[in-house]
Amino acid sequence: MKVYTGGGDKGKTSLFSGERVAKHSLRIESYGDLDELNSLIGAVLAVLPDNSQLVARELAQIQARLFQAGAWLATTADSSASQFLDPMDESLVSELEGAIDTLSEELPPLKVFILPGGHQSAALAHVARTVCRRCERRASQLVEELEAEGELDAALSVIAVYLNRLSDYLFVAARYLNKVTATQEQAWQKP
Amino acid sequence: MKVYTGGGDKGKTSLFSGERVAKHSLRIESYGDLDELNSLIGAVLAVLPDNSQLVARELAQIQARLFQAGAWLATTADSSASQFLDPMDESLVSELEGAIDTLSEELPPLKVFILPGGHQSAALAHVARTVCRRCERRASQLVEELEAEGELDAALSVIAVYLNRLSDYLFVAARYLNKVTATQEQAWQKP
Amino acid sequence: MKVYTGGGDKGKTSLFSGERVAKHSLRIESYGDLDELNSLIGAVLAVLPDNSQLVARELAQIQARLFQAGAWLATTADSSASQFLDPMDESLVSELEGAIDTLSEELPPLKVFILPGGHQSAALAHVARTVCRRCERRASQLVEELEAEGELDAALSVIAVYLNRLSDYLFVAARYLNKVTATQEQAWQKP
Amino acid sequence: MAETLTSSNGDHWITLEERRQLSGEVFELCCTRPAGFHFLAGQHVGLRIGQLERDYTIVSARQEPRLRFLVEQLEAGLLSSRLASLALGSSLEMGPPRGYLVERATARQRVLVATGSGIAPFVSMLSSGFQARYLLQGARRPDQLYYRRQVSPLVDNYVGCLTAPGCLAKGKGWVYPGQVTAYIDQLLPVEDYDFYLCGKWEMIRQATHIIDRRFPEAKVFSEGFY
Ligand code: B12
Ligand code: B12
Ligand code: B12
Ligand SMILES: C[C@H]1O[C@@H](n2cnc3c(N)ncnc32)[C@H](O)[C@@H]1O
Ligand SMILES: C[C@H]1O[C@@H](n2cnc3c(N)ncnc32)[C@H](O)[C@@H]1O
Ligand SMILES: C[C@H]1O[C@@H](n2cnc3c(N)ncnc32)[C@H](O)[C@@H]1O
Ligand SMILES: [Mg+2]
Ligand SMILES: [Mg+2]
Ligand SMILES: [Mg+2]
Repeated sequence: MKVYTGGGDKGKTSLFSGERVAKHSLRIESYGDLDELNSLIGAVLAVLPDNSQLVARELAQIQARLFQAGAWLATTADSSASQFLDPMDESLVSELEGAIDTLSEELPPLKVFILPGGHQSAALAHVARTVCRRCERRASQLVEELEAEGELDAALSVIAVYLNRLSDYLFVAARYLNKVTATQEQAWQKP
Repeated sequence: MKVYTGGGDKGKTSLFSGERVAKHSLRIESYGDLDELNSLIGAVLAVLPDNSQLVARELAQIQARLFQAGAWLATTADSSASQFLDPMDESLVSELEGAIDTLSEELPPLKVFILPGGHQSAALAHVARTVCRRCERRASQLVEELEAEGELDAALSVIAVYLNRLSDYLFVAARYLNKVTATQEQAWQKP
Repeated sequence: MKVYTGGGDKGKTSLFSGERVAKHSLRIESYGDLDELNSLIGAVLAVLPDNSQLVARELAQIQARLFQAGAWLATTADSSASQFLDPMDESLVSELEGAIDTLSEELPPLKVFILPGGHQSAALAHVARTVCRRCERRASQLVEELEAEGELDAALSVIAVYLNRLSDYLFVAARYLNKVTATQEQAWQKP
Repeated sequence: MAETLTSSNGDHWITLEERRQLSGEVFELCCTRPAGFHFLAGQHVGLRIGQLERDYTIVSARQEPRLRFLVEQLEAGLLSSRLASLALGSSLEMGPPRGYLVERATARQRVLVATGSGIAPFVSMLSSGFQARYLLQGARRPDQLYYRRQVSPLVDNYVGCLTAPGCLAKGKGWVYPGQVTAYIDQLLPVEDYDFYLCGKWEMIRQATHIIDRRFPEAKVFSEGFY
């Protein structure tokens, strides 16, 4: 079973809705970065401590949601392809907010910046957090561009909000992973 | 012997062919990202399981190829500097296709997306895969820009194809690393 | 106390100096990437070998400096907010140069490229190095843009130089980490 | 939609009722259609005997009472050789319908391109009422243009692209001596199209690159195999 098809060797590729677009077009950038984020979450999962099954389940669920989001990013508004996709609605955002609230309850309140790092899983969660914020920047740019052209699908606005919340989830998860591994968190000290 | 020269402190830097260009010019972006990919492959190598010497050798070979590609990206078309460079021809692409085919034979066929992750080496191979695809997007943009200006060196088109194939190699390598470490691969399940 | 405020759900966010800007604006890109670099340094720290306390201290210091830099990037020139910020001056650059020189003395001189990798901490230091260079490219672009508009704060030029030197520090640190872990460094061999 | 077509449409047992040889290496299986089984024209299902499983495209129309599948007997194909000899009346396990090479709403004309057993989804689509401007069917010899008689009247323009030497069949206006890709490159008039491609990935790769050059605004839907 081969994985390479060669169809993209000349710099264009296909959306799920069929259009041929440049590989460096904004949609492809957007879901390409989402794929990077998804892979980084996989890297967090690979080094997760045993006593964090809750986070393990949540991260796996988030990976599935990112594929759902990726499929929407690969589909132009009003395309008949969207009938095949699972809806992206605000409930996905509340799902994340619930998870943030639950983890936050375990953590001391924070009024300063913390140096990203600590346990390896926490350190990688911080990397994932910042890549998530990069995804959010691309999504925000795509939303702006599509809105200007009157081609914005509502699913994409939800994705942007989801990514905003996801970066907060990853921040809280990083702190939580340090807590359950008894790793001291370091506040940013000015010089 | 100092590694810092200060020559780039004002935002410009040199190509191998001598031109001074902005650090945020597209060529520099392209080989800067390639350097990131190369480093991520180093990170995969650092956590590779013992029973994957074949992949170890292939990744080291790929690292060398990426330097070869980087040198071409640092050289403008028709520059006399290109005489110092090793040719970038289609045989490099076939080299990779052979490697993909060999690894694929060990793997069950796939008809769905898989959640990136698993063994730490596989998880990082997925991260490398997505950074490789980012490199491909930059290369595709550079090729388009240079083509429009009639300044495209054939080596660059080969690099774009090489990167397309490399991301497929890294996908297959990730699956293979999970297999040899007896790590279960997870298919994407829709909600 | 919730970490999510929702204030950025519609694609705009606030600078420290108060302006509301698009999330994909160049300033936000710049400190977003800096945050990614900071997190990657956290990942290096998480896997640092025991016998490299010097590097551990330096990296923690660098993390603090990156927050200092981030605050400046979040502040427009001549804004009254800058009075709250610690100055960014050339002494930060010399601080790094000193660190580079000290580590370099422990290392054999180099006249070739080395394959990024080796010990896990060295491999991640290389990844951090390349992300640092990405930050430098964004900073260089921001400096150019602000200069053209006559809105360049001197702190930002120092940040660009700091990042240039930081990538050299991370290169030397990667080599050093391989040395103290007795990991052989591999020179790039042409095909 | 995604729901009704896959997850809630789980595994079924079907019975082999008839086998029809279409050429030396290709045959059609006719099976019972389970009550309540829905699919979109162009989709495929996994057929299983014991541990062996492979995907086969449904060639029957959506409204047909039986399910028909196109099977190419591959030299190394364990399942296809089992299917070639399976006794009539035997049961087979069938998975849910999958795949997106199906009708997509459009204002544009459609061009369908198939090589070899890649004709299967288009047989189902055309006989289910799908409208298309062109069907380019590629094969080496005329006897490998499976379902040609059934589908050629269902499209505006049918072209059989034959690659074996000496296939310049006299007087047959629908024959083009050459590959489907050459036809797209040289003869297909420039208009607004959506392309549906099915066949080996190598054909899809070449066709896609030609489409990118000649029809840069076109949408391309493809389903490939090796
Ligand atoms: C968008 C997209 C992506 C996105 C994200 C998808 C998402 N939902 O987030 C990203 C960038 C992550 C991606 C990555 C990859 N993709 Co992709 N992707 C697509 C695309 C354009 C649409 C898929 C989709 O979202 N469908 C919507 C959902 C709802 O459909 P679905 O029911 O899950 O069904 C899909 C899967 O079953 C998948 N699928 C079917 N067969 C195979 C085989 C393989 C090997 C894989 C990985 C997937 C796959 O395709 C179905 C239909 O779209 C298709 C091409 C197309 N135009 O359809 C290629 C496509 C499926 N991808 C492909 C490949 C090769 C990959 C990568 C291996 C590339 C790489 N080297 O990194 C990875 C695999 C990632 C993984 N973790 O498994 C190939 C598969 C080729 C093959 N052998 O069949 C396709 C067909 C493109 C092509 N022509 O080359 N992809
Ligand atoms: C393109 C380029 C890169 C590219 C990629 C190169 C590639 N092939 O993929 C990337 C972005 C990866 C890169 C990275 C670095 N580079 Co560089 N790079 C260059 C450049 C522009 C051309 C090199 C090249 O490709 N030559 C073509 C090949 C075929 O030549 P070669 O036979 O292999 O010979 C080269 C090497 O031997 C190398 N070299 C010679 N002495 C030294 C010393 C050191 C310390 C290093 C690392 C390399 C090196 O330069 C030779 C001639 O170009 C040169 C400057 C120039 N204009 O020549 C700088 C240059 C070689 N790089 C330099 C530096 C410092 C680095 C980095 C350490 C920067 C950093 N902090 O990350 C890293 C090291 C990476 C590594 N893994 O070793 C310095 C070396 C300074 C010195 N002390 O001699 C140079 C001279 C630029 C400068 N003036 O500052 N680089
Ligand atoms: C620039 C900025 C960043 C930059 C970098 C800052 C730097 N110096 O490098 C980056 C991108 C790294 C960043 C990241 C984050 N930030 Co921020 N950031 C800001 C911003 C715009 C200015 C902060 C600053 O640099 N102040 C200058 C320095 C000198 O001030 P300071 O004396 O250190 O005091 C600051 C800290 O104490 C901090 N702070 C106060 N309370 C809290 C609470 C929390 C939870 C955190 C993390 C920080 C924090 O804000 C103070 C005043 O600015 C403020 C909003 C604003 N307009 O002020 C948000 C802000 C502080 N950030 C916020 C958040 C949520 C985060 C992240 C958690 C987001 C995420 N999911 O990744 C991370 C945390 C990173 C970490 N390691 O701790 C929130 C805090 C909300 C709250 N509950 O109070 C704010 C208020 C924005 C907002 N309205 O949502 N941020
Ligand atoms: C915490 C601070 O980070 C900035 N901010 C908000 N969203 C992003 C993003 N996607 N990427 C980088 N920075 C961001 C804002 O300035 C916010 O106040
Ligand atoms: C698997 C899918 O990923 C998309 N695709 C193809 N090349 C790239 C790239 N370099 N980066 C991100 N996405 C890409 C296409 O849509 C393809 O079909
Ligand atoms: C070592 C070589 O890397 C290139 N170079 C200099 N600065 C950067 C950067 N920030 N990112 C990527 N490449 C860079 C120049 O060509 C230099 O000579
Ligand atoms: Mg936010
Ligand atoms: Mg590809
Ligand atoms: Mg430099």
